[in-house]
Amino acid sequence: KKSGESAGGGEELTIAFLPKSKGNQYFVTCEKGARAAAKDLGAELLFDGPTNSDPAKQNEIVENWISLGVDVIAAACENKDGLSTALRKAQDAGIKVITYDADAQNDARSFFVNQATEKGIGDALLDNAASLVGNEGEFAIITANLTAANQNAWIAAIKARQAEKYPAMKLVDIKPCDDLKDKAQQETTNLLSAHPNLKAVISVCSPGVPGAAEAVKQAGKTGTVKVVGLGLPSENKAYVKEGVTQAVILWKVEDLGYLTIQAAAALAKGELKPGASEFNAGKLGTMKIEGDNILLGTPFAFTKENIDQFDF
Amino acid sequence: MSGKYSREITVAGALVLLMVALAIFAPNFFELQPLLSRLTSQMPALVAAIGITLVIITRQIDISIGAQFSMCGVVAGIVAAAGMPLGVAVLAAVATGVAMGAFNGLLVAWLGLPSIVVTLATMVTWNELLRLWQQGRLMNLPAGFQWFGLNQASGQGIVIAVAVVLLLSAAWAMKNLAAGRYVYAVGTDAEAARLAGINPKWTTFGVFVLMGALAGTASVLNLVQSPQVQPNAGDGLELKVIAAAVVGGVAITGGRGNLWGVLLGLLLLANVNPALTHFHQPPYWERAIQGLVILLAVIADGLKRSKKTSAA
Amino acid sequence: MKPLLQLSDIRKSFGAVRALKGVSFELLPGEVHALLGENGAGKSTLIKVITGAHAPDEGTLSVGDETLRSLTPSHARELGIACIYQQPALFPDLTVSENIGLRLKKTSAFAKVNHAERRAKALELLKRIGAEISPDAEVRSLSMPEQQLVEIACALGSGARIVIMDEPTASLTQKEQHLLFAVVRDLRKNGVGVVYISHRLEEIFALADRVTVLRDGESVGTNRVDDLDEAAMIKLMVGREVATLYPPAEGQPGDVVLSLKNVTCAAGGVQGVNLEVRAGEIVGMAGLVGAGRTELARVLFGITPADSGEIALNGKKLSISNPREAISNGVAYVPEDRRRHGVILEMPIAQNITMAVHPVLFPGTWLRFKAETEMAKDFIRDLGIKAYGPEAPGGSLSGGNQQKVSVSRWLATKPKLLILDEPTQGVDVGAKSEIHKIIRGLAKEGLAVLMISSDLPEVLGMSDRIAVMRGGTVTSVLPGGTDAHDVMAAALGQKSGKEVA
Amino acid sequence: MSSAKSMRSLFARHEFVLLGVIVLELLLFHFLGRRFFDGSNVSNIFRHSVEIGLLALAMTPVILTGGIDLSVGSMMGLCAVCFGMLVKEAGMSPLVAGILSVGIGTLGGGLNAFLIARMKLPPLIVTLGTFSLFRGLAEALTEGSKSYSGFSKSFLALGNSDLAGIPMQLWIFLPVAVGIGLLVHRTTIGRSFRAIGYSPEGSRYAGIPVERNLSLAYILAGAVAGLAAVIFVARLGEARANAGIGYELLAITAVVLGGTSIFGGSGTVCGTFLGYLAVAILNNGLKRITAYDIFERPISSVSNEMSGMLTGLLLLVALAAVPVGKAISARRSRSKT
Ligand SMILES: Nc1ncnc2c1ncn2[C@@H]1O[C@H](COP(=O)(O)OP(=O)(O)OP(=O)(O)O)[C@@H](O)[C@H]1O
Ligand SMILES: Nc1ncnc2c1ncn2[C@@H]1O[C@H](COP(=O)(O)OP(=O)(O)OP(=O)(O)O)[C@@H](O)[C@H]1O
Ligand SMILES: [Mg+2]
Ligand SMILES: [Mg+2]
Repeated sequence: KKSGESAGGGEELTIAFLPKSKGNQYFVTCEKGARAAAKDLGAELLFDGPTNSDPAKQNEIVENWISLGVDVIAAACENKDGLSTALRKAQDAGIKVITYDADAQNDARSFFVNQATEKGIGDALLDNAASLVGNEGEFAIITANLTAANQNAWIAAIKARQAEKYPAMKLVDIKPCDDLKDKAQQETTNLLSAHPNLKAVISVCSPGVPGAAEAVKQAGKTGTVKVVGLGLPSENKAYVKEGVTQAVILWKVEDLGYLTIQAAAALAKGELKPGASEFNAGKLGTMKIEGDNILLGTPFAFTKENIDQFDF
Repeated sequence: MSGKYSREITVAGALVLLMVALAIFAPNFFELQPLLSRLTSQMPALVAAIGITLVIITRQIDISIGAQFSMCGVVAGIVAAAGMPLGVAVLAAVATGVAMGAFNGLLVAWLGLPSIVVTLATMVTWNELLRLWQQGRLMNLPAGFQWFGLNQASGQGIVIAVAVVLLLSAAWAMKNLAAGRYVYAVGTDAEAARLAGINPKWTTFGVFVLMGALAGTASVLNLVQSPQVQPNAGDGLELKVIAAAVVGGVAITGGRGNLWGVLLGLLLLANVNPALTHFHQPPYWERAIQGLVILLAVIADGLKRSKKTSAA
Repeated sequence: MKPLLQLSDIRKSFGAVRALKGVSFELLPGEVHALLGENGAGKSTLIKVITGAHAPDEGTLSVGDETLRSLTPSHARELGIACIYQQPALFPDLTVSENIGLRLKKTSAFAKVNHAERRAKALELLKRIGAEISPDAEVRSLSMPEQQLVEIACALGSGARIVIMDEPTASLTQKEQHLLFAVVRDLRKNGVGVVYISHRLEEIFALADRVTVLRDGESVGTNRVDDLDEAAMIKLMVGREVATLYPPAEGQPGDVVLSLKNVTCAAGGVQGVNLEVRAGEIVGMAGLVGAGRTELARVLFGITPADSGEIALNGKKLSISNPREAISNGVAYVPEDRRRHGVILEMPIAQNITMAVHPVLFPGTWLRFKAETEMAKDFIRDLGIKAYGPEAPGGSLSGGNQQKVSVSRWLATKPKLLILDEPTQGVDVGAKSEIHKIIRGLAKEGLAVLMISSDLPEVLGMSDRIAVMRGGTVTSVLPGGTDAHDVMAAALGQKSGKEVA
Repeated sequence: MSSAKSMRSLFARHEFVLLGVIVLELLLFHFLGRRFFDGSNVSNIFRHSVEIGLLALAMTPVILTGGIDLSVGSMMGLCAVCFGMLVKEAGMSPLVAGILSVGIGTLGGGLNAFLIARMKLPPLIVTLGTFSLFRGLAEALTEGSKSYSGFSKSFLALGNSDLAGIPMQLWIFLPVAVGIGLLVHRTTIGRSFRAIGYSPEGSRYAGIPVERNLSLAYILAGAVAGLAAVIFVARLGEARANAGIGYELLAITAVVLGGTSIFGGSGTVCGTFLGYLAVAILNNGLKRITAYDIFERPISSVSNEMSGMLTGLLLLVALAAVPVGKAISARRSRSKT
């Protein structure tokens, strides 16, 4: 079938790598890891993604790869249900599908390279915030868009965790920032005065963390209102060092890209089969598989003490 | 006389009403520091709104200003990151804006192309060029750039002062400078202006150039408000300021409007979102409310006009 | 004496229309030089060349010592040329003093405007011409004559050496006219050259020193006013005896087709109009500009529907609230502003001609191109429209032929009542008499015709009866043979004995 | 003079030039791209752009009347959300819900029509307002975050399967295209769109029902946006408030690129179709190019940015070509005499 003849014409494996969006340091870093893996494997890497929040663009790119006849697609899904439709089509065309970062529906892919479970991320964020505020008080969340699927999943996990473990904490508001740092800053400024008892801001999107931090800093509430969030060390270093942002939580993004490509290649070559419990991911060594989730490891909290050691 | 300023009075009334409601139900809105930050964060939009007001009074439109804003910000950021002094960065931003404005002006004034399509095309072109170039990375600015290297209070003071000075001098010039009157004359009737010895081409060109310069200035005022710049910082700015101008009573058919109305329109629209937050309402009504405000403003125009013609 | 202004062999065409075919002209200091010619003779075009609004295709201009191929408006102003245009070229959104200020001596673009000084200057100028207009009023709120006065103030204020006036009295009351004449004489005394355009011969006799007559884009000579009498002047203008110009009326008018009783439309300024038009009859409608004739036509055609009163067609009472209803009731209206309302210049003449008969010609909305072309060809032949074919766009035709297209559109609706508003405005002499023949022919076929015209000879020559409007109402209805003076007197609101019941 | 002929030949030339651009693109992508003419890729070109194509078609009458409709993309979002709610919450069949969505689009278009045709407000501002309003309503209805998925297979087939080797949505697109083409070029209504675009006052004086036909253009745009929303949901399998963001600008681009004057009056549906095709092919083809850009990145990995930028430039060139060409030919004829 199509997967037999690689798009390049030669024997080389063609791996297509789809980020949620391209204009974003997170996925740029992912791509770096992915390129390294492709080089190690001698595979061809196609990298393409939407430039803005057009939900149909991801489908378009996947379908383009289907007709191009790539061997394997590795995708991070902005629109979970939406992209699953296209990924199923890819599978029907004999293309192997793997997801990373943000999962599709189970039947639309073979494996999910899990940087951390939704629960894992939600728990880590809230646990961090809770410990900073002494397990009680009001907090608010900054998200990218109210429609963003995996951010909504994390928010759900945060809510569940709060109900279960931190009854004295209260989620007062959720604000979208359209993935714009400036908007996050304005939203946080409003939150700070609208909720004078606010103790913490949790940002589940990466531009939101520096945005929230800047607002807290300008309001003169450094230290009084804690900022935690998912973000890149490079974008938050200054705020973490100043003590505006207490913790930035993230996994090793470059490794995520690397691992994804390794897994995708193994899947395409038939080395990685459903039911496997571990596999060898090149320089990362042996990685654990739980069900159909390939685990990257637990998320990492960057703090004042360690943030200088990271350069992404 | 009161008829002449009826729009300003209506919008000011709505704004006052909103403020009174806030004062009663959410007095925290008026806490000094957040108020100041909120105000400062609207100053770039205000400066851009001065430009769009001139453009619309000339009976043109410029939807590329968001793209210009982003581009100028990135150029200034790069110049600053290269270690150049602040002044050079400002100059670079303004020069970039002037160049982009001159490009629009050339096509509109001398080739007689419709400004809406020209600026649609340049908007897309600049935005995509920027994405191609910057890939959406959040750019860290050198230390000492934020708040012009001063403390926050002085920085905010300068930002607000620059915007206010620009507003006042633009308002003064539009009323008292021959060139300012040319803008109104050309927007009212370009042919009559030509017969009166005014060169409509130079006037139109000049207004687009000024728009570019103001977009550049606005981007600098945005840049100094945080230690980072996002390459798509201007996304949606054009809609925001055009809406402010329309709500403020600037006639899309040219020749009518003043900056006080625009200032009020901007403040009204910009406070919808903070007000929702302070009333503890969900954020998803914001866009619908803004749409309604625009429609109400334009319907008010229509009713006023039909009353006038039936009275005549 | 050295001329202030000298034009030699100026030519100018607008597409196919040759507006000026080699005109020479000379203006001396301290003279009032009248420009005379029929509608469309090229007077306005000539002065637009002088003011720099149009660049001539050929020929040269000399102003003072400078000889030029063409001017720009600002250059003309620097040379001391000021103009009152026929269509006020004012800025409706700006105030009166602002409008005057913009036309005065040009300052640098970045100089400060002194509003107080401007206002004082405006006040002074308005006072000088005796206009009672507030300098702070927005021009859009002024009436047409008031706007005309502002134009005059603008021209006066610029301190020009050459002042051009294109039909300045067209919409003025007599009192305002006298003030204007005083201003003109004042200018002459100060050595200013005045170019004065008017259709009113008595004004020319009263004011002008010399007169240049334009006919069909050519100058037919310059004479001292004292050397000419009225008849000679008209002969120069039209090139033949007036009497033979108009086709004679024949037969007796039939039944009443249109009858108006107390028709009023506040929005249009039409008040209590009573009028009857019979089949086969041409009722000419005279009046000064702004008398409300066009407004009455717009009421009858449903563009600004009447508020009260009774409109009856063939004895049937009607309420006409939009043009479609007017059309389906057999009313047709050839509008005054041909370029804006009469013909869509960008569209082929075939499409222009069929535009008002869509529901009839294209039942079920489907276009039938063959039927359309056939219809267009018929009209092109019957009315003698000069065009290269039915697919020629309206804008490629000369004014007279455009007017024929406009008339064709309405004849296609097979109307009972045809309203013509300034049917020969801007139409050349040849086409004009053709249009007159067409109109008379239609009347002979039994059509009721209401013909609005500011061209007095036309009204006199064509009409079976003459209705005179003033201040939004029909003040008198005169019989066909009434002489010009009586019609004019009625239009101006002066008493006259010859009224018909 | 033969200015009619030269005008007509200009339009003929415009469409001809567009055709040339399209052929050039096809050749370029065939030689520089991978498996560009693969059957499934050719289907993809249409499948992925059909919604924009629909909006562009429906925008053509609006622009012909001298207006503009910025609200169609937001209308798509609103209709998509309503469709999802009707199917998933009210339990309607996709067919009924689809018809109702088109109905909602019609209503939204009716709001624009009322404000523009009846109240005579400027289209740019009215539709800027409804642009925000419709999107805002879509967001409010879903509280910003809800989305609807899990539609039946038979419905999803509308967006994802072929019939007789042709993508299913093309079977809807083509009749709509032909329908709008006939409406614009073969009926008195289309004739009146042009007349209104050239001269709204002149049209009124000619007894054309200006208000009615102007309304029709906006209502049609709304209805087609509703239809596009249903097709969009069928393709993605998910209905969310963010459907169709930015599509209004893409549609306007296609229309203007197709030679329709933004001032109204002149333009053809065929031109719009070609304009849309040129953009769709560009967007698809760049994804398949194997060459590298100046930053040493494979062009296929920056195809979206590239195609956006090239579309912008193409639009500028297409616009400037007319006046620049005129100026050059005027200069040439002047130097001859
Ligand atoms: N801008 C234009 N485009 C095309 N034709 C024009 C234009 N301006 C004038 N014309 C034509 O040129 C001819 C001369 O017009 P002009 O306005 O100079 O006449 P006029 O002598 O001033 O007539 P009137 O007494 O009616 O004012 C007319 O046939 C007119 O239709
Ligand atoms: N388009 C318009 N806008 C504003 N006022 C107008 C308009 N048309 C006419 N008027 C005003 O309405 C009044 C009646 O004008 P109308 O055109 O009916 O007069 P008329 O007798 O037909 O004169 P004309 O010889 O100019 O056709 C005038 O005072 C005029 O200033
Ligand atoms: Mg004239
Ligand atoms: Mg009239």
